[in-house]
Amino acid sequence: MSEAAGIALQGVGKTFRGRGKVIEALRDITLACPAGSFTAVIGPSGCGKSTVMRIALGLEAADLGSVQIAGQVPRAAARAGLTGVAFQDAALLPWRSVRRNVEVPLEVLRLPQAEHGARVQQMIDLVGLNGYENALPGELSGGMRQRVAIARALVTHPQVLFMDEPFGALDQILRRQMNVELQRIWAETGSTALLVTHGIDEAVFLADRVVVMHANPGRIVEVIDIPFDRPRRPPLFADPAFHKLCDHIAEVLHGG
Amino acid sequence: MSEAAGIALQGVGKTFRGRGKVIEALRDITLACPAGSFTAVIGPSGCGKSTVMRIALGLEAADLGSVQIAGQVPRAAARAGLTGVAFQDAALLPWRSVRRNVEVPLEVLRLPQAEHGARVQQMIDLVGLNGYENALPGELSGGMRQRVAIARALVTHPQVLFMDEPFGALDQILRRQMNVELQRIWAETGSTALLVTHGIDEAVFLADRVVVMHANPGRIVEVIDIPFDRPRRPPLFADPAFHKLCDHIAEVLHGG
Amino acid sequence: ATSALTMQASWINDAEFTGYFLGLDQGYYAEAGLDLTYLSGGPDVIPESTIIAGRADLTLTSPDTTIKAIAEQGAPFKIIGTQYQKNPIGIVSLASNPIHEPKDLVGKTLAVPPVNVISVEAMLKMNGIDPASVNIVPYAYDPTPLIKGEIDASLDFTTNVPYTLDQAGAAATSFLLYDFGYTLFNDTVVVTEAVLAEKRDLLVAWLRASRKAWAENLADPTVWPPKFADSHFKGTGRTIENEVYFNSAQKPLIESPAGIFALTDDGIEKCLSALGAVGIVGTHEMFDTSLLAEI
Amino acid sequence: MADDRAASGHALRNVLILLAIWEIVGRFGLVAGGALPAPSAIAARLWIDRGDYPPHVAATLIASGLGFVIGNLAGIGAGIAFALSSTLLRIFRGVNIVIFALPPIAIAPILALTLSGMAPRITLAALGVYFVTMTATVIGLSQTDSRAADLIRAYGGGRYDLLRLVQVRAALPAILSGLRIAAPNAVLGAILAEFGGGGRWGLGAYLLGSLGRAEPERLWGIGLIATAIAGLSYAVFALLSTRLVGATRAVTLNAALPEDKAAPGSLRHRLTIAALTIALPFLLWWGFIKLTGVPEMIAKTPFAVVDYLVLSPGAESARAKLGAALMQTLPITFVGMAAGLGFAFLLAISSKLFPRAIAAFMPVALVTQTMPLVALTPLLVLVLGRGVGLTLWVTISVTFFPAFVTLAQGIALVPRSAEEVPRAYGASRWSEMKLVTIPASLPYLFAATRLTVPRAILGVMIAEWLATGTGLGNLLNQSRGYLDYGMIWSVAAVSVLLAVVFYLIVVGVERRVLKRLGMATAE
Ligand SMILES: Nc1ncnc2c1ncn2[C@@H]1O[C@H](COP(=O)(O)OP(=O)(O)OP(=O)(O)O)[C@@H](O)[C@H]1O
Ligand SMILES: Nc1ncnc2c1ncn2[C@@H]1O[C@H](COP(=O)(O)OP(=O)(O)OP(=O)(O)O)[C@@H](O)[C@H]1O
Ligand SMILES: Cc1ncc(C[n+]2csc(CCO)c2C)c(N)n1
Ligand SMILES: [Mg+2]
Ligand SMILES: [Mg+2]
Repeated sequence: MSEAAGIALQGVGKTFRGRGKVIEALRDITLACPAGSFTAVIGPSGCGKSTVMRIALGLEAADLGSVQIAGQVPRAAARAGLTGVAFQDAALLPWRSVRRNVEVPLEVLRLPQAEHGARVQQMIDLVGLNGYENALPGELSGGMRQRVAIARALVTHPQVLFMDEPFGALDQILRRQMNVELQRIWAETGSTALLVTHGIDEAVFLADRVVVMHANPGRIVEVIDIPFDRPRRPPLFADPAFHKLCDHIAEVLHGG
Repeated sequence: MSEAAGIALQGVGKTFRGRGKVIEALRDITLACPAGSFTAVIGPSGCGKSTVMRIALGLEAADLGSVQIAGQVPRAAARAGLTGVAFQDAALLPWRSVRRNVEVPLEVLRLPQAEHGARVQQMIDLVGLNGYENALPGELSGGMRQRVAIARALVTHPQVLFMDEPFGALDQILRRQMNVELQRIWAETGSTALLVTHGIDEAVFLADRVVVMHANPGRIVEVIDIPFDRPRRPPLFADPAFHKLCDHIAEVLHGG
Repeated sequence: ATSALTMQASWINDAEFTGYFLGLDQGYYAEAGLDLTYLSGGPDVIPESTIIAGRADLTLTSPDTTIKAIAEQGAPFKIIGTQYQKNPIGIVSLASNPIHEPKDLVGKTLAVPPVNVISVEAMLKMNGIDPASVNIVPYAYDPTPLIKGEIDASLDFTTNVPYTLDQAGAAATSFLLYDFGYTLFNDTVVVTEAVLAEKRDLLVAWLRASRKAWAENLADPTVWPPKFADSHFKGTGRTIENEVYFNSAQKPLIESPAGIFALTDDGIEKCLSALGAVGIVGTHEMFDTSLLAEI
Repeated sequence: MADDRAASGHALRNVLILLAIWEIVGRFGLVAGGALPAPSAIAARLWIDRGDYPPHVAATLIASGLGFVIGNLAGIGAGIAFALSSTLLRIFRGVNIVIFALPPIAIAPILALTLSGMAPRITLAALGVYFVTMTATVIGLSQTDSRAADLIRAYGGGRYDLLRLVQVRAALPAILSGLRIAAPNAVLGAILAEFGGGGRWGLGAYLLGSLGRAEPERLWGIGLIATAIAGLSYAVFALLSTRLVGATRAVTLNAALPEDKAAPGSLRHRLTIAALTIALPFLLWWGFIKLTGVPEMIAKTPFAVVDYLVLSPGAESARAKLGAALMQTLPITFVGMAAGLGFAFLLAISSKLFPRAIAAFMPVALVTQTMPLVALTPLLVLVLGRGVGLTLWVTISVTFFPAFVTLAQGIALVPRSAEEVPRAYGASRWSEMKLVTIPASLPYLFAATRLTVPRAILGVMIAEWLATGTGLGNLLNQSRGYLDYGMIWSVAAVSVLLAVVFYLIVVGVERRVLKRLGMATAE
């Protein structure tokens, strides 16, 4: 299981032939996230982060290369209920209440609601939406919608968790809280996590390895190991070693 | 003109009767942004920031209180072409190319495209989307879409500029660049700006005054003046006085 | 024991079919050994079609249609009798703007069911009138345009519409196409050759019972329609007074010295010659008068 | 909610105003020399006739109700199947259009001949329902938010899960709009079959008997009762749909491009499908005749029609007649098409700009959908004459309603966040329409066009049959009188073929335009 639960991209390439122009969104992306690891992907806007994730989820086909999730092709892993995802756009179903939106993965995977009811509530509480269970997405603020998406991503205890800028619309405080919670859940479930983020500090705080991408063509320029012990606690954000790593990543990101 | 171009909310209250529950989104919001000032609004997710902005734009009716934009009711100010806006959700029209999306305000205001064509291109270049003029929003990444929305907000030289977390989906570097550019444009046009953001540093860097809101009910808890000289340059981010102010705001935000 | 026989009428239940209702109610068909099923008609029921499709054994038709089908498509029909010696269709107009004869139609607007356009044109030609000099428009059974003066005349059953017009306060004038050379039967009794071969006895029995019933009905045309107010005429949207008028008006068109349903040589000859004028070539062989002869 | 109530109050007020105007017009004989009766006169007549109605209403209710249920089940089922498989959709496209475009005047006699009892009525009602509901279902399902689809697929959900968890719910308002159109269609279908089929009961039969009475009050009474039956059903679905539509609208705009429809496949594959598409209607036509055993003289197979038009001795004259009629019908058909669509478009836009006025107009619209044109023609002829005006009126009235409801539904589904972009810049309602509402509802506009175009030729034919006495409509009716079944089937085939051509042209334009705009096509 251990090796099998990882994420492995091998020489993945993808070119979009849009009407704007031809865009080489990904070139030769090779990335192996061992089972139980936490990987953060960081890179400028438009460098292909979301595309990597969509290919790993089987939502987009790669032109080149191969993808394995927990040793299976992406669609198979998804069908087996191994994956969980929070998209960059919250993608809530407008006619479903908060609770029923969080339940969607359970329904797709045909997991009995009775067993998972408590878990649903737990996740709603976790993202601070207690009391909003019956609200419709149209009655929520932007950040609240994003939180519903986070709750939904976590509700199935996924073995492989993909999150595309899940905290972009949250304030600092909530973002930190969510960082800590995410680390806890990840550690508890022993899952493999891939997080796309623009927050360097967030990436360093959470990840075992930070993957830095550049654009045109979208490619991986460096993979930086993050050595801090687990569990990591908020004071880490003030640690000089932490800042040094952040600065290094910023440099790499800068193209330095 | 000077006084008239400001934003003035007087005792604004708004309660939503959703299906989830009754939410007092805003209570007694009084806020006067003098003409030519830059105001940042910061507050936890769901505290009513977007609602304030939507009411100021005339998209939502307040239950209580009054709103004046440049001395007029919001709809009149909008019709006069005084306002510009970037929504929290990029809200691009999916069937229009990047360029045609940026042109929407010009079309609404019946400003001759011939005259403003150069300006449109300038804005597209500003947000780094040169070469993507003919792409449809569906061919852009999340951050690129948000940048189109920023370009659209600025294209009319608005006297009163509203931006709801416009940089949320951008990476740090681009975000800083955009911060500097926004400051430049704001200074050039002498407009009144209201920026909703989750970045405390961004707020302090850009604003004359930072308005801190709390939730339940949504209200203003403190307004903090930012004394730094203009134009502000990126080194300011490293200034100890800057950090002190940021820390103070974080505390207020925290509810301290 | 009685034998089943199905007849398809050519229109909805109105006085046009009083004889059959009488025969059914008085048990004349049963007496003749027939278990008669009576099917009402309507605009989408094409009588010849129903006997071709075997849904009825016998039907009432317009002879022009039937003979055209036999002559031009080899349809296996035989005409074994006719309800109307004289076709009741005619030109109906308002007394205030009367059209007494074909030449009055020149320059006028005449509403004609599309089916009957060739008949009208034939009649006009027979009377030396260029059909192009009459403005012919479609007609769909509602006399309102006539009353309102949108049209000057319509082609309709002269046995029926004048009553309606009268009720609407507009006295009517009419003449039969028959009286101006278009000498057609109507409601000709038609069967397929196959049915004629198989059920000849039953058909004779039907003719016999029907003749008896019709004779009884026409003896006093005011008597029978009211008796069907709650049965055959129920819910038709028409009135019993209307049916009485209709029944009375049709009496001279049905009765024949040779007996009701008679196909006299003279009648057949007139019918065929009128059809000849519209290019329909019929022959005496299309009629089988032998059944009537057996009654 | 309170808003709702106020709006329906205003709508009611407007309806009352409309009634008052009608009363005055009727009382003083201001229209067509009094051929339009006043509502009070109609009511009085209804009261007098009240004993006549129950059995007729019961018969019509049963026939239209069963037709409604069967037609809608078939429509929704087929719509789902077509949404799941675009190949299936393409193969059945021909059949679908044929069903929609077949002139009732042509099929009613065939149905009367091949089916018995209530069956012809139920069939005609169901046929009137199937296509609109199918189209509504397909458009509703095809406009699914791709973000939701991604979510389902990310959890390994298949086509069926997407359908079950997302598409059916997302399509509900659209399907309900189909059901709304279906209500009057079912009632009218049943009435038309009753009218011609020779049965004794049903509002159609009552109408036929009443037609010769020169009593418009009675005819209007029958028409209004039919409208009431359809209106009740319409109102239920309209109410449901307004309740649902709010929570169906996307909260934020979906910018994602629709997936490219499964690659069209090899040339051979495409040719096979095209061949099947064309062959299937003929196959069903041929099969229907063989199965029902309708005699050859009446039921012409495709071969018999070819024979009639090409090989038989009379072929030349038949072709000449057909050609001449076609030339009369065709030009006005194009005008009628444009007029019907234009009217629907205006109404749909007005329903957004002036919702109350349009709410008040709905009962009138429903009357035009349920009142058989045979009953209305005398009045129309008196008002409009027998020329182009009348033809256009009839064509508009048989085409605008489905297009209008479909389009209005599309407009109601435009996400609020899209409308707010121009609104934030003080856009006028019209400019908001132009910039956002209309482009955003383009897929629905095309669906509406697909509902209009094949019917336009039918509208013209009805006008020709009832009033002008020219063209294909007249030829069809005359041929019926002569038992000229070769011509009947030829006219039907030609008119349906034209409808198919018009439809395919729309599909082609639709595909090109929507693809350019990055929108999902329904077809
Ligand atoms: N469907 C598409 N058609 C054409 N081009 C596309 C499509 N999807 C993505 N692209 C292009 O691929 C590149 C990578 O996009 P992607 O969404 O992966 O970026 P990203 O790294 O997630 O950026 P962001 O941080 O802004 O979300 C972009 O240049 C974008 O324009
Ligand atoms: N249409 C609505 N119906 C019901 N409740 C609403 C509606 N719009 C907003 N709310 C509620 O009002 C409150 C404030 O929402 P608002 O969008 O203004 O928050 P915000 O400060 O912008 O949050 P965020 O940072 O998450 O975007 C929230 O609790 C939200 O649930
Ligand atoms: C047998 C028969 N056929 C038709 C009608 C109805 N109708 C009245 S006038 C008219 C035009 C001339 O045929 C028609 C069709 C009827 N009453 N009886
Ligand atoms: Mg992205
Ligand atoms: Mg907000």
